[in-house]
Amino acid sequence: MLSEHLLSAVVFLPVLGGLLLLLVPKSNPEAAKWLAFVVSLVVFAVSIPLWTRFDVGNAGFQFQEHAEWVPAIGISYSLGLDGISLVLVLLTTLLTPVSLLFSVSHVEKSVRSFSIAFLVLETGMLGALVALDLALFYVFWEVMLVPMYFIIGIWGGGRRIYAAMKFFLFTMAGSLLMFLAILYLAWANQSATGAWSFALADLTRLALPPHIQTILFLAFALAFAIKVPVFPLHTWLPDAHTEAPTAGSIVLAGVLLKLGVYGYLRFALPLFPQTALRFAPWLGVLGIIGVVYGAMVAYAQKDMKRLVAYSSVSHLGLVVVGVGAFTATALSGAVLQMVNHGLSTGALFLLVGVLYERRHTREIAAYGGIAGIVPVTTALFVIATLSSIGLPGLNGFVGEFLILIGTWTSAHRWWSVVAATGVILSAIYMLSLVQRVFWNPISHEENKSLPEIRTSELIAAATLVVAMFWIGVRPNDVLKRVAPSLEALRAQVESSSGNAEVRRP
Amino acid sequence: MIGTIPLSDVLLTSGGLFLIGLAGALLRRSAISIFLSIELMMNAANLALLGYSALWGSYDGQIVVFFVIAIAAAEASVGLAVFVALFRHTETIDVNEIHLLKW
Amino acid sequence: MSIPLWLIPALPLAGFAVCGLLGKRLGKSFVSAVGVGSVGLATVAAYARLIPFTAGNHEPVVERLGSWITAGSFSVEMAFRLDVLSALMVSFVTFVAFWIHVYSIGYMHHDETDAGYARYFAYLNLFMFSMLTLVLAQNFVLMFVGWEGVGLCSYLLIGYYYEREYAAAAGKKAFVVNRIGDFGFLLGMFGLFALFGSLDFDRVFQAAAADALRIAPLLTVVCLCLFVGAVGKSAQVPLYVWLPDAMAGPTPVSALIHAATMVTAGVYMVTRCNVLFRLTPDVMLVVAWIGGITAIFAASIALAQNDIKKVLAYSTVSQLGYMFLACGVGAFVAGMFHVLTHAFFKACLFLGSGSVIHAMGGEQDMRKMGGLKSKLPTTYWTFLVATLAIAGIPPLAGFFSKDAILTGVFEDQKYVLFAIGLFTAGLTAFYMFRLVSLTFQRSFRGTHEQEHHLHESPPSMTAPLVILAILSAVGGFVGLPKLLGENANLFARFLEPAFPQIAFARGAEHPLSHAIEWLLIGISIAVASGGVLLAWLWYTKEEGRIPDRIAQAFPKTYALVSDKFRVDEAYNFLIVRPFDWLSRMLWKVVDVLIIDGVLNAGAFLVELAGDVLRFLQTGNVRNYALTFFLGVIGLMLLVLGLGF
Amino acid sequence: MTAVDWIVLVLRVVLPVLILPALVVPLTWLERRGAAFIQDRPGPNRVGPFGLAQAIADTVKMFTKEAVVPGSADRFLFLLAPGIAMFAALSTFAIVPYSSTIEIAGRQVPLIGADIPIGILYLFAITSLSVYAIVLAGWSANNKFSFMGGIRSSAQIISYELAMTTAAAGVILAASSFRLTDVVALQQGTWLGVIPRWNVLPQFLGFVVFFVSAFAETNRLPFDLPEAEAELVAGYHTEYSAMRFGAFQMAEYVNVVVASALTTTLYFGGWSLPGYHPHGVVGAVLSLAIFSAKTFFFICVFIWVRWTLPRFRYDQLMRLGWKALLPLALLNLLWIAALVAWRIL
Amino acid sequence: MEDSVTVERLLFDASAIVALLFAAVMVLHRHPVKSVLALVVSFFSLAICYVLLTAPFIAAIQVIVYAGAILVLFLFVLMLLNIPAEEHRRDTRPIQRFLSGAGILVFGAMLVALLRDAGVPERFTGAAEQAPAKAGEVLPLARLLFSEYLLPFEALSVLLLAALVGAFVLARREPRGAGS
Repeated sequence: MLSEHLLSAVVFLPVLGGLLLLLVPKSNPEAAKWLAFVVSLVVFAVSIPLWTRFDVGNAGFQFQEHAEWVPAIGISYSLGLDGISLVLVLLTTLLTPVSLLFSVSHVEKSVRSFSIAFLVLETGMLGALVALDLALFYVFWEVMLVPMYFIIGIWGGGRRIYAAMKFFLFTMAGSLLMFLAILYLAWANQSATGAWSFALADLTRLALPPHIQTILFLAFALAFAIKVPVFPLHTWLPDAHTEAPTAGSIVLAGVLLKLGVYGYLRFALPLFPQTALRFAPWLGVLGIIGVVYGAMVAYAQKDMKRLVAYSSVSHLGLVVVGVGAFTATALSGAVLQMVNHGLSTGALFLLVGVLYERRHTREIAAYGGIAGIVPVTTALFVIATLSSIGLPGLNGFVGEFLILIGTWTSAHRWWSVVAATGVILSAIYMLSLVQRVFWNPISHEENKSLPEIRTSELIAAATLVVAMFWIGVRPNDVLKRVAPSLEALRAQVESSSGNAEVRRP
Repeated sequence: MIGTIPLSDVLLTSGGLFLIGLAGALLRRSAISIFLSIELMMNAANLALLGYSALWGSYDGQIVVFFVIAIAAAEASVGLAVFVALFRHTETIDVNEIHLLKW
Repeated sequence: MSIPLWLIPALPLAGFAVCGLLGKRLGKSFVSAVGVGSVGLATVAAYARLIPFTAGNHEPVVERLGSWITAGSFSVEMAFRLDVLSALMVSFVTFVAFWIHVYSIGYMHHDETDAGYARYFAYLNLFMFSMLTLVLAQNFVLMFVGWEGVGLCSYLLIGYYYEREYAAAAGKKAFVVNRIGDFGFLLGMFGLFALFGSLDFDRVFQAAAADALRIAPLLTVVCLCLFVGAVGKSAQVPLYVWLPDAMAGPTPVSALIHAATMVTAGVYMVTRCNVLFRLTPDVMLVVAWIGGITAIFAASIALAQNDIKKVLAYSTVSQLGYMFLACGVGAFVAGMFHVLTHAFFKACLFLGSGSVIHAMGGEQDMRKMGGLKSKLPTTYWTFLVATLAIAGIPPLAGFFSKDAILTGVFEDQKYVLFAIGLFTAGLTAFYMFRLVSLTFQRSFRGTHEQEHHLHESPPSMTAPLVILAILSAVGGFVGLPKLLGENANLFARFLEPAFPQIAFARGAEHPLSHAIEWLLIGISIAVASGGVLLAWLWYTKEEGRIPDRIAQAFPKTYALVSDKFRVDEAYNFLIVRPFDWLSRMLWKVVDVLIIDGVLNAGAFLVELAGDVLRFLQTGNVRNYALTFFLGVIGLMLLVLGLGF
Repeated sequence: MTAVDWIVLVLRVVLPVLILPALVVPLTWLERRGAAFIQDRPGPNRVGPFGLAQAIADTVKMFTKEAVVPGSADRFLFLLAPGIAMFAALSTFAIVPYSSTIEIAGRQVPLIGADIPIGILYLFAITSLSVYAIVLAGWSANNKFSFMGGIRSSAQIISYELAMTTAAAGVILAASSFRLTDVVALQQGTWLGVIPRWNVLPQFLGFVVFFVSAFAETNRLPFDLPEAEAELVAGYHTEYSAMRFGAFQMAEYVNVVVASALTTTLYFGGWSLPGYHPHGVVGAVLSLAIFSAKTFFFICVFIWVRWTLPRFRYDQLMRLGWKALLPLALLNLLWIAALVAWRIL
Repeated sequence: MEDSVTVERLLFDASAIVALLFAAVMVLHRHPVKSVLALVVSFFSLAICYVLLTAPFIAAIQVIVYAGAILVLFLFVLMLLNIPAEEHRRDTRPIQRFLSGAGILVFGAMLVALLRDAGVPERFTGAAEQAPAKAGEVLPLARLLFSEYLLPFEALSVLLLAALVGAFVLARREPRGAGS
């Protein structure tokens, strides 16, 4: 049964686990924590076949499942997995246990609810990644939103309510527009073919007048841009990240942000090729603004988490540039960079969390010189830092390099010139963070007795580090799975739009 | 035995009851009376339903009425419970006096 | 092909893994065994490959381990290359590195915890891995891996004493400045890829040589970018600022990374790309001038430094300038030659200074030293040899390489640069001997207890000194000038395959007459010995009265020089501070004030509306009922009106 | 309206309506004699043979006494209440098949007030109305004792009505009809030739619940709290006198009769007997006799119980109703449902 | 529609009129108990109407549930809380009265209008006549209820349960200390 319903299994196992958690008495938080962790591990285990059995070189959707859901208006429960979603799914199923493992030793308040929320969140993310029906996608998209809202709002830090609100409103604003657009598409399809359908494949065939396309595209793009987040829409992110509990930040940065880009690739591009290509330059420009802006603002931060959060803005800006450039190389780089960012930023948040849980402050100034006291933490943090500033041999480099070189070969060479400054800027802000936190003389007495990283935390972090090295050394394992789907995507977009620019090498 | 009652009578009655109930619901100040009026309106509706179900010799109308009555029962129990609770706090059931949800 | 090339870098990597992961538990002796052993093995492996290579015809060997990154049109391989250039580099890198590792055992032994000791050797091994990768790479990307790797290691090793703020800061500075260079390097690579669709050395160079004219303008830009990379890595003006600060690291590190090997990577890269550079004369000119300016600039700063390591650092910068000068005038061979010799004597000098600092208990200020030759004889003599070598006194190694460079410049008719070079040579001789006399000659000026426990370093430290001293003495003979016979210059012959003849390439050589060559040699010897003599006079004989007087005569100038021309301050003022300010503005103004402001305004409007509308909420059920009812009527009227 | 119709009307409606109230007179006598017998004392034995006339005398007294209406009472409701009581009591009998079918002028006339399809529901409808009589009586008198009585008894009646209905539901289920005629028809014949197919056998539980609830419904001991002399004077009819009081009395006795009659019909085969097939007028008379006999038996049981058992306390009463009878009734219902499902019934 | 005045019609109209009358009484009477009682009568006569409309089952339910349970419940509450008659007080918001009145008038007018041009069939016709025997039978109703309307039926039972619990929770006095 698993074999042909693998995707459903992966998507819904977490929620089932959540139900299972309901049986755990509130009085026994430990059990809840561990059970949740085990569940997420199982999910990961189940998701591994997706990777191994994935037919490399097949651009189409695999492990497809299809069932009527609301036949009356043609909503169907159809799942499918291609290279792009594959890597992100694996990333999700990897990051969730990591976050939960970290939380095991750090969540006290109503643990059970936390674990459940987290598992529901996982289902939401996975579902959104494999849904091939816009309605279904939208459902998962929102499912994702709610638990995160609670995770931030309940288990968050000082200004959690504000942050949660901001996060919710931003995302909601975008996704509602998208929802309208989806409905319009379905309606248009119905009036064109006479049959109701929300299936991506059907809606892609739709030929819409340009101005309509533009409007709908903007609706989609806005939703995704907010999620990414693209430059002027990013201000929810620092607050959300800063206030969210560590596990929340990890997943938020690791997966949720990616769904913006993913959505753009999976839906916005195929649905509105011409418009998408027409707006690609704007996208790229916003991207490079994001790269530089995010980096510079990150440099000004006094709060570790905020700094990392802004670095996310910068990194994802780079991803957006790659998407905007739309050459095969750049796209592969972008997808890979999503994974990289998930790993490196995830690890950074995790380690910041480790420090936070010990000192209960995220003020950079409150640390300094702790390298000698917590060498292991330091080592891990430095590795994560290096991966995030794209040091060759670690994962970050490959993604950055591909995006930049791919962009250079696109129509917008100067983008990659500007975006490449990110290489310098990231070094500046990350290293000054490392220096101010780990190097320098010890400035605070309480730091002298800082406890070293726990085993559970160590395992969690180490997993990510291993992944970083793996991708850094053997990026092709990922790339070869992604490439065909991207090629197909480009072919599709180009064929349906007479745009020559994208045909450059 | 039927077949001789014109539907118009039924509908007129039902309409009349409904209006009366409406008037009660809108004009009375005692929560109980308002409640009663609402019940009355329901019955008016029931009457119309039964009239039609008799007209078409189908039982669906009756079933709907059946449901309506059951729901009315549920509503009454809860509603009255609310009044009791309310009355304990504010020694009145005059809805003009009860506006806790005011801005 | 017994030993695969990838094994050479892999061995130190393994060493790094072991030391880094288990070092703390296993204790110093084990760590030194692994740390030094891995490098030793690497050296052995390297020579096991080099000897047959040099013996055979010097055909480049390329070993491909399959694709590394493949995406769209872009693809790059894991491939290593052994040709004359990389052979040369590997030979001395492994050799010098090995002895410096040995030296480190003694140097680091007592003043470090087990953890710190392990960390040190882990870093060193990691550095070796990166450096060897850099050198052996077959394509730019893999080279870049090493390139960044060595940068990382220098960052880590400079910041080795992380609890000292200046060390940490210096490390960061080094990395960031290097990154600026790498930025150039990256763009260069992009350009190359855009031009040739590949980053493999062979393909790129062949393609470039093939249709040089078509790509000339673009290529110029590309080469400039690449050169920026070199400037960053090899600490040339204007990016040299990190190297002096880099002295915050342990002395052996300065010797290995910041003198012998890493900093020469830039020169190596330029030489590696000589095909491209030779196709772009404008860039060559830039290279030459940057080199020249750096040489004299750094040398002049070195004159007024009192920190022994700072002097050596600036001299390194200046020597690197020499090498680029050489490359710039097309005398790549001379450049590489100087790289080689410089590796020997500068490493020796740093190690010597290390031994001195070691003996002085961490003291680095030369004004507090003096008269150490009796106390540290071995150090003194080796140091003296190396100094003579760098000063360019025949027949020591430095003389030949420096002479080759000057000759090259002269050949290229860059007379101004020649003058600069010559003058720099003089300066070099002068400040090096100032260093020697301040440190070893005259009388001891330090405190009593310092004097009390002055002692010669352990053999693990002196042995490398001796060996390197010998090499800096005799190392030059591999590259005797031509006029001692056509085949006298083995070095040049060995390197020939690295410089293929290309059409359109500039430079039909103007062979100089022997007379002029002898003349040049004479001049350079004169200048060098002049410098030496002057230094001896002023500092040993006169005990530094004259310089003091000069300093008093021109206080401003002296201050300026001893403050390194206040370049750091300038950068700080022009770049760093504005950057800080701008980033804070972006955050506080754009993010908080503008973007969030707009949003909050929207929120405020909504709230306002709510405040007004909520008065509809009378709380009176009857009102609600009525409203509801009226609504119903409205709807019904609507329906009836529309006549459904 | 032909003559036949008139006869039918008389047989089916008039007779019962006339006879039932009349029954009250002998019943009171019976009650008092029974009480006396149980308490081992003579009881009324002066007036007429065995004091049979005593009942008549009482009736006369009832009619001739002065009827007082308290000044503070709500006159209209005060007068209305006994009327409702009577009305409810009498109209319940309408759906009890008191005898087998007879043939008059070629027409099958089942001897029953009205053989309506929802017989039992009608019954419950009426009983639920009878609550008003008590409530109003209690409230209108504007006397705290009667008020308390009113509240109590209405609460009691509603609670036990639940149990009663549920118990009866078992019978309905078995007969798969609300018609009491069907119920009787169901109970004709025997199992294994000897055991009568009376409902009491398969659903004894139901019978118990039904019968006990019947006591509560009729406000008789041990459930006569509404008129618990000790605490409430005479409960809801404290203020009533003369015939209005009589009306309540009458209603009570009529209710007793009806309850017995119902028990008979629902659980003891009504007018039928195993192996007895009535035809013609004779048969009808016989059936009536059988029916009356069964009913009389239960009436006696009523009286017997009244004079033997002590009174419950109010909370006990309620607990019994909600926590014992209702669950039992449900159990019974399930059990019957099972039987029906398995085609055993 | 003044032809063939039959017994049923007479009965119907009579009880309808009674129902209307007492409904009016219910609304107009200031004393809550009286209102309730008036409503009882009204409902009872409605029940009669139902019988005449061949819905005896519903009629019975009507009496049992409405008259027998719901309204008794009302009476209880009234008596328990001992709520006095609504005393005369001029409404603070005459607008409420005015609008309500107007609205009701308009509404009534619309109802009449609808009744007139909705083309109400003069007599009951068709199905009802064809199956007079079936009329008022409970079995088919039950069949329908437990086949087609099973789901709503079950849902209803849940609703009732919820109402039960809700009522209990609401009306229960909070134990000491746990004051609201």
